[in-house]
Amino acid sequence: MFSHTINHTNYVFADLKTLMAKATPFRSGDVLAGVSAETNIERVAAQYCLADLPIKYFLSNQVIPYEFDEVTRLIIDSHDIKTYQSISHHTVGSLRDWLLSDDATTETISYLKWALTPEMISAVCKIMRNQDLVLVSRKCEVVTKFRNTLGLKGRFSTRLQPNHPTDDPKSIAASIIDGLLMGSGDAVIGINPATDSPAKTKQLLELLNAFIERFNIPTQSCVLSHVTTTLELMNEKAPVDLVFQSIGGTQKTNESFGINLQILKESHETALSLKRGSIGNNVMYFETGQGSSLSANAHEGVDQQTCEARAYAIARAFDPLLVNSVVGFIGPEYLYNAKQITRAALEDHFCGKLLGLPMGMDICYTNHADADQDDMDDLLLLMGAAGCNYIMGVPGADDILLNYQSTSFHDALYVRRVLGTRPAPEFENWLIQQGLFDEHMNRLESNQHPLLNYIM
Amino acid sequence: MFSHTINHTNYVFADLKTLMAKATPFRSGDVLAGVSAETNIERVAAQYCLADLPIKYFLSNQVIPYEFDEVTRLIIDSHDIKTYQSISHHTVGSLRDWLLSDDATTETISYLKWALTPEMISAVCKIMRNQDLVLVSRKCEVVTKFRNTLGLKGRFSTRLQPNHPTDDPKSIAASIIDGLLMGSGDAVIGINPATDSPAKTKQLLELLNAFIERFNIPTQSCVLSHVTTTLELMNEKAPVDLVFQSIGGTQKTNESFGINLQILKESHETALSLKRGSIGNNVMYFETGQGSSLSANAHEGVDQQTCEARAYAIARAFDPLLVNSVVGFIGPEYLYNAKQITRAALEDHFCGKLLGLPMGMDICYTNHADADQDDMDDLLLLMGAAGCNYIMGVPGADDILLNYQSTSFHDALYVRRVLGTRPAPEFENWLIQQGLFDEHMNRLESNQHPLLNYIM
Amino acid sequence: MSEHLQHHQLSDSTKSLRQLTPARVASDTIGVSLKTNEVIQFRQDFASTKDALAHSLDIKSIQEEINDSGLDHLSLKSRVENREQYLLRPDLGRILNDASEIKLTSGSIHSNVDVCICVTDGLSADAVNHQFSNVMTFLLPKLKKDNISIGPICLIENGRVAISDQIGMFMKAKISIIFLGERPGLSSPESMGIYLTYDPKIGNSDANRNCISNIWKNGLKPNDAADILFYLISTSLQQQISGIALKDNSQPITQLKDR
Amino acid sequence: MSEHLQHHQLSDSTKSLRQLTPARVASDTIGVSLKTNEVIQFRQDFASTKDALAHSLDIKSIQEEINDSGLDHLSLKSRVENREQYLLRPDLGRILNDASEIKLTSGSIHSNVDVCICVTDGLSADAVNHQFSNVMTFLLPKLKKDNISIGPICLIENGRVAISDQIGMFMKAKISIIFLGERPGLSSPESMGIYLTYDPKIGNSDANRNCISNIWKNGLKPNDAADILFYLISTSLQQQISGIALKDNSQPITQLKDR
Ligand code: B12
Ligand code: B12
Repeated sequence: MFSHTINHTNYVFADLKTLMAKATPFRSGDVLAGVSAETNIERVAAQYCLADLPIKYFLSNQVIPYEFDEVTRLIIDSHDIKTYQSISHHTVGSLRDWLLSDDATTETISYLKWALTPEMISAVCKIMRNQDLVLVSRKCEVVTKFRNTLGLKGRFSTRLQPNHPTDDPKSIAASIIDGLLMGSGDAVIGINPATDSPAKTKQLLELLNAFIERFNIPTQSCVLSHVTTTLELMNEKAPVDLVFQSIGGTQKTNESFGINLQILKESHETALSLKRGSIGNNVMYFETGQGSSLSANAHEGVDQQTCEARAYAIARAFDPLLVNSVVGFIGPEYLYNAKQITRAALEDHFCGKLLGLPMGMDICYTNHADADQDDMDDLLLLMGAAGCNYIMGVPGADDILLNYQSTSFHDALYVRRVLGTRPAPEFENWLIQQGLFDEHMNRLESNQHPLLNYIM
Repeated sequence: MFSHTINHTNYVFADLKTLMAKATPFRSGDVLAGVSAETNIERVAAQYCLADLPIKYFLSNQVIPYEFDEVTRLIIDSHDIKTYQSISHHTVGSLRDWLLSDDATTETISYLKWALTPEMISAVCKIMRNQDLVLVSRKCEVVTKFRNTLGLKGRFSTRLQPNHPTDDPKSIAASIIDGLLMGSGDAVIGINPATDSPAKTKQLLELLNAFIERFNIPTQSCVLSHVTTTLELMNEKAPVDLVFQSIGGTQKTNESFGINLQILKESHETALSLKRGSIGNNVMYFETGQGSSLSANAHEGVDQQTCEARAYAIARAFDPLLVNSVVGFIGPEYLYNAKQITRAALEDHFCGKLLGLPMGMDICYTNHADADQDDMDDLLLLMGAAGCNYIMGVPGADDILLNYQSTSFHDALYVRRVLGTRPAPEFENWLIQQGLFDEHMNRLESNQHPLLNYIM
Repeated sequence: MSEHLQHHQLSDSTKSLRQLTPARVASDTIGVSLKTNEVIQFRQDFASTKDALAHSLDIKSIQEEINDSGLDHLSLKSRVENREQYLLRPDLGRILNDASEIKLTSGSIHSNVDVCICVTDGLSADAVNHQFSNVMTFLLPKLKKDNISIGPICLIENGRVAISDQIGMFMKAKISIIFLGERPGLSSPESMGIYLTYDPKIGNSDANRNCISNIWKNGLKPNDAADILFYLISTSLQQQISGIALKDNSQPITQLKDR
Repeated sequence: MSEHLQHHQLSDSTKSLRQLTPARVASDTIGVSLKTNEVIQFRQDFASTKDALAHSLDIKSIQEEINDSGLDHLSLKSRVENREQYLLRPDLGRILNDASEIKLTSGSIHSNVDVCICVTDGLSADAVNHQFSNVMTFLLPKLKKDNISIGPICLIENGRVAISDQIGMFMKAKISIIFLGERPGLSSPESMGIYLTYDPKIGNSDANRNCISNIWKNGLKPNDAADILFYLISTSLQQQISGIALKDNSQPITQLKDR
């Protein structure tokens, strides 16, 4: 039990998960779950309590019991107690202060990867200002490799997302070509398939593979089917670069997604065995997003930001090439408006990076949320400044399959221009070689590029 | 009359000011004024019309008649018709496109200063995305000088704002010292006086003057009284560096502020005659802000963003050292929430810069608006990226006289760190000489600094 | 003008990408930005899509179409009271309100069927208004041919996918199917999805369901949707499963034509 | 630790700045950021200030205090109907509602006075609840001594500064004065302002007014406020002006003591 008094009112918090939830900045999902603070003053009281909490408390107290949940077990069993000694004296508040100090460098922070648990970082995150989240995140550098090098400082990559409502190969190719001409696609060329048909999925994988080989593009492909479909196709020798899966922060969430750690392990091992990466072995791609646990009625009374951070514990167990939150994707019942989406994006990126993940962000909103393009423009720049590894590249920002607005090819060029960042080095070289961009990453005339002949 | 048809509905706009108002992104002030578009589709229709409008239309059609308003007269009479020829072929939409093109450089844009009218730029602004406003603004460089050089690219300055509710000299000095130790104050050390007493105002001017001389600080001071008080004090030989005044975009607004162009001219000339600047002669400091015209019932049916841009025509007529919008200061009846404040800040900065002004921004909100510190953190970074000349430096972001939250000394350091910007060069040298900062602009131990002995 | 590409005057070959996909490819570009026309067009589409969110089920027409195909129907409501609440309370959209529950459990309902068919507005009533009957036209003859029994069509206001669990359970159906409007996209404000659950009961998770998505003008055609749905229904009834264990193998593996 | 300052352990001398001003100087700092305690304390103050916005006028107490000083009062309302509307519709806060207008123009009101005194919640009812009577205690004897006549005190709900124009005009007063709560600051949620207008009438602008601001605990003291206000009233009556032509010359020029 925790308590704090403000103006003669004593605020009491029954347990850790309640304290964490009540300390969280306001968002619709926590209200829906009935775990949100009832007043701003109550929220402040919870933040005071949380700031004073020694982080060692998180090692002996779980928001979801160890016996009950395999994600909790993964978190505890993978905790590096030895490295942890150097920070064991901290409270949540002093850990925040340390992260903001100049002692916390790219190196010292990454050294702590396995000493930090999702809940510790989630707690720190809750008391941070937006500017703190940017300032600390940008210190982190998480580099991963498959056919190129992603996540280096000063680099800003994109997943080319050429979705089509019937997975029509020609249409998809048209979007890919447009994206490549605009310098998009170094993180991955990744299709969300409309279909659940293994046959059609295989066809898409072959299309992507042929394309990448034909133009010798230093990038990787992915079809974002359910992991069980991908596993089946890997066994059938389909050209799978990356295994995709949506994951959540509780065992029950993952069950609702039809997965568990064992399935992920199996697919990870199978993908590794294909040895398709040329310069690295990061073969997994995970997506997450605040609200998925609550949506599946699988949040166990834990607030959505903490659930989200717990999902990162799963991700990091499989050395992924790419991880991104789909922050504004799921809907207004979890993040109501641009303010909540913006905050959550900064939180998710921060927590992911601190836990050692190559975090990207699907900067986005749905049409039933209270947000628009101007809001995304703003968030875009914040994420760029925070050192986000990659964003999405969707033609004109309008995903005609998934029915939401993400970032466009142009948006990535905008961020690169304003912040002086560049694509992954191998991809940058390719763009220059192909005559698509000059050395200053200015676009060149591309009307005659052979890519355009591919489907005409 | 203008009209545009969308889905078989024909939208009609009676005149230029109606068209401008209806094309403006949604904000509470325009609703209050009854000039806002009624639906988003109507807003889109207005934007289509406005985009197609040749900019020459603005030379023969005024939102407020020439005969009726001295601001309109100033705008028309100061228009540089010769330089204008190079852009006379543009529509509002193609002018936007040109500004975003690589042909529009720092030089080509600044060359157009007097060829552009506030209404032209305001119209362009209305159809721009937030990212466009950042992208174009950051191309501009408007440099001004008094005792230091402000507005250079890569520089980011602050007005130190040490207000106190009774203008207590010791308290004000304490805030100034704290600010200087934190590297704040290169744009100006500027006090808003609680009092309207000329005597007390003079006392404040002398305090600031003594302080700046004693520590040989390459900066300037200002007491933000009404211009008539400052004029009186200049005639009484008070040490006035900069003349301050709030200005608005219509003659009637300025009358409600108790000023007109003649008063400004007189005070400008008097201030010039004092010859107190060491390296330059920019002696005016203006503040503006969307909503002031409507608040004074002096908007003449013109939307608040256009009124704001018109105020910049006045500002540029007096070669100011500093101009800033007080964007979130006036209240929620004009800019309801963080979204509207953010948009308006980007707009005001853009319009000011395009019209050749050394724009800074009071990034702020009042407690009766729907905004908080996180929102300001976000806006802060956007303004930094947009190349804003300066922001405010208020102890802990909390102005205890003006009752609102602006940016803190820390906030400026945050922006400088994330974007790699620095204070004005002369001030930067001073900070290094004083041992307050090292060459990388990291703060040094300052407990023994003589500044601290000044009032102890 | 500088040598690099900024007034991106699209050649015919780049522009022709637009003929290949409804996606916003080959946009008019200036520097790194979209040109004015693209920006305003986007805002127009956005405004229209937002408006579409407020549309509601054309209950009368749908009922008539159901009657015309000789079927019964039931008009039901979830616990959601209005559209604003629908957005914030998915939990209420997943259960019937009391009146509807009574209606369904009154005993007079034809139950113990193979398939219970539900249809609800979801996030785009227009999707259902325009696509539901088209799919049914292709589906019904197939079901009839194979003697697959269905109950009355349940027409639900303000429902979510999972409400099909409760309805299917009350109706003692082997399979519950729900047609609903997906969240409206900028280019696809009228896209319908179909979800299928074997052994419908409260507490099922999405892992237990299959999904057919993107039924709209530029998406899946009604006959194709009906084919897949019929495949899933037959296979589900045969193998007594649904969800991740049941894959859409309605189509044979085809190869991309060689280039 | 690196050589430059980051764990900004404030020395006594820096910390002592805090004793000199209620401003948030000498904050606990780490790197370029505020330490945790400062950040949360700020949020607490913010939450309290937001709460204060919802407080309302303690009409009963104020009336009693007015009665105690032997004065009449009138209870009036602007056209604003609630606090949310107050924020968005300053225009409605500047005019009386019909009932109040009738009350004021009924003829039975003591008019043709020197000074009409108004008091309204403005943006901080607590400011007025706590500071109004204190200033009046110092002001009234001065007015009495100089035979300056005042009408009944007008107690207005949801008023803006300019409503004093209409009231003063109806009351045929030479000067109209209004006491009201300034927008609540984080450290100063109870700050009161006073605005004075000579020749009050609808259509006056702020250029016609004088202002005394920041009357609160750490701000201007009630007796000082009363002194300035009395100076402005006398001078205004004498010179028949107010606004920018009338400066606060109540205090002689003093010099900063030499250092
Ligand atoms: C939103 C969404 C999600 C959200 C759902 C959370 C939420 N609260 O809404 C999240 C991000 C968690 C999600 C996850 C997944 N999704 Co999804 N999702 C969608 C999307 C964009 C919109 C759905 C919608 O509008 N529903 C209508 C509303 C009114 O109803 P609802 O009751 O609120 O929504 C429920 C269903 O949509 C359901 N749901 C969401 N996705 C899926 C996928 C499957 C296979 C099933 C059975 C149910 C399901 O979750 C919601 C809550 O119960 C659709 C695309 C589209 N255009 O429709 C894809 C879509 C349905 N999803 C898809 C896929 C593949 C998945 C994943 C399997 C991906 C993966 N590899 O893990 C996962 C896991 C799904 C599961 N078994 O739970 C595919 C389905 C392909 C197919 N024909 O089977 C679609 C068509 C898009 C795509 N191609 O990626 N998804
Ligand atoms: C908001 C504000 C403004 C806004 C007013 C617009 C608006 N719609 O609110 C803007 C930015 C335009 C403004 C301008 C100026 N202001 Co001013 N303002 C304030 C502030 C911060 C809050 C006022 C408040 O809460 N009012 C209460 C609400 C509920 O009532 P309201 O009817 O909505 O508000 C009206 C008055 O506040 C009035 N008003 C605002 N400022 C001033 C100043 C004077 C001298 C007068 C007579 C009226 C006035 O404008 C509002 C609309 O009519 C106060 C500081 C404070 N702590 O109060 C300073 C304050 C009142 N302003 C001040 C000054 C000096 C000015 C300027 C003269 C500055 C300049 N050199 O031009 C100008 C011009 C004022 C004028 N004659 O019109 C001083 C007054 C000093 C004094 N004792 O005379 C104060 C105390 C702060 C300061 N030190 O700078 N201001």
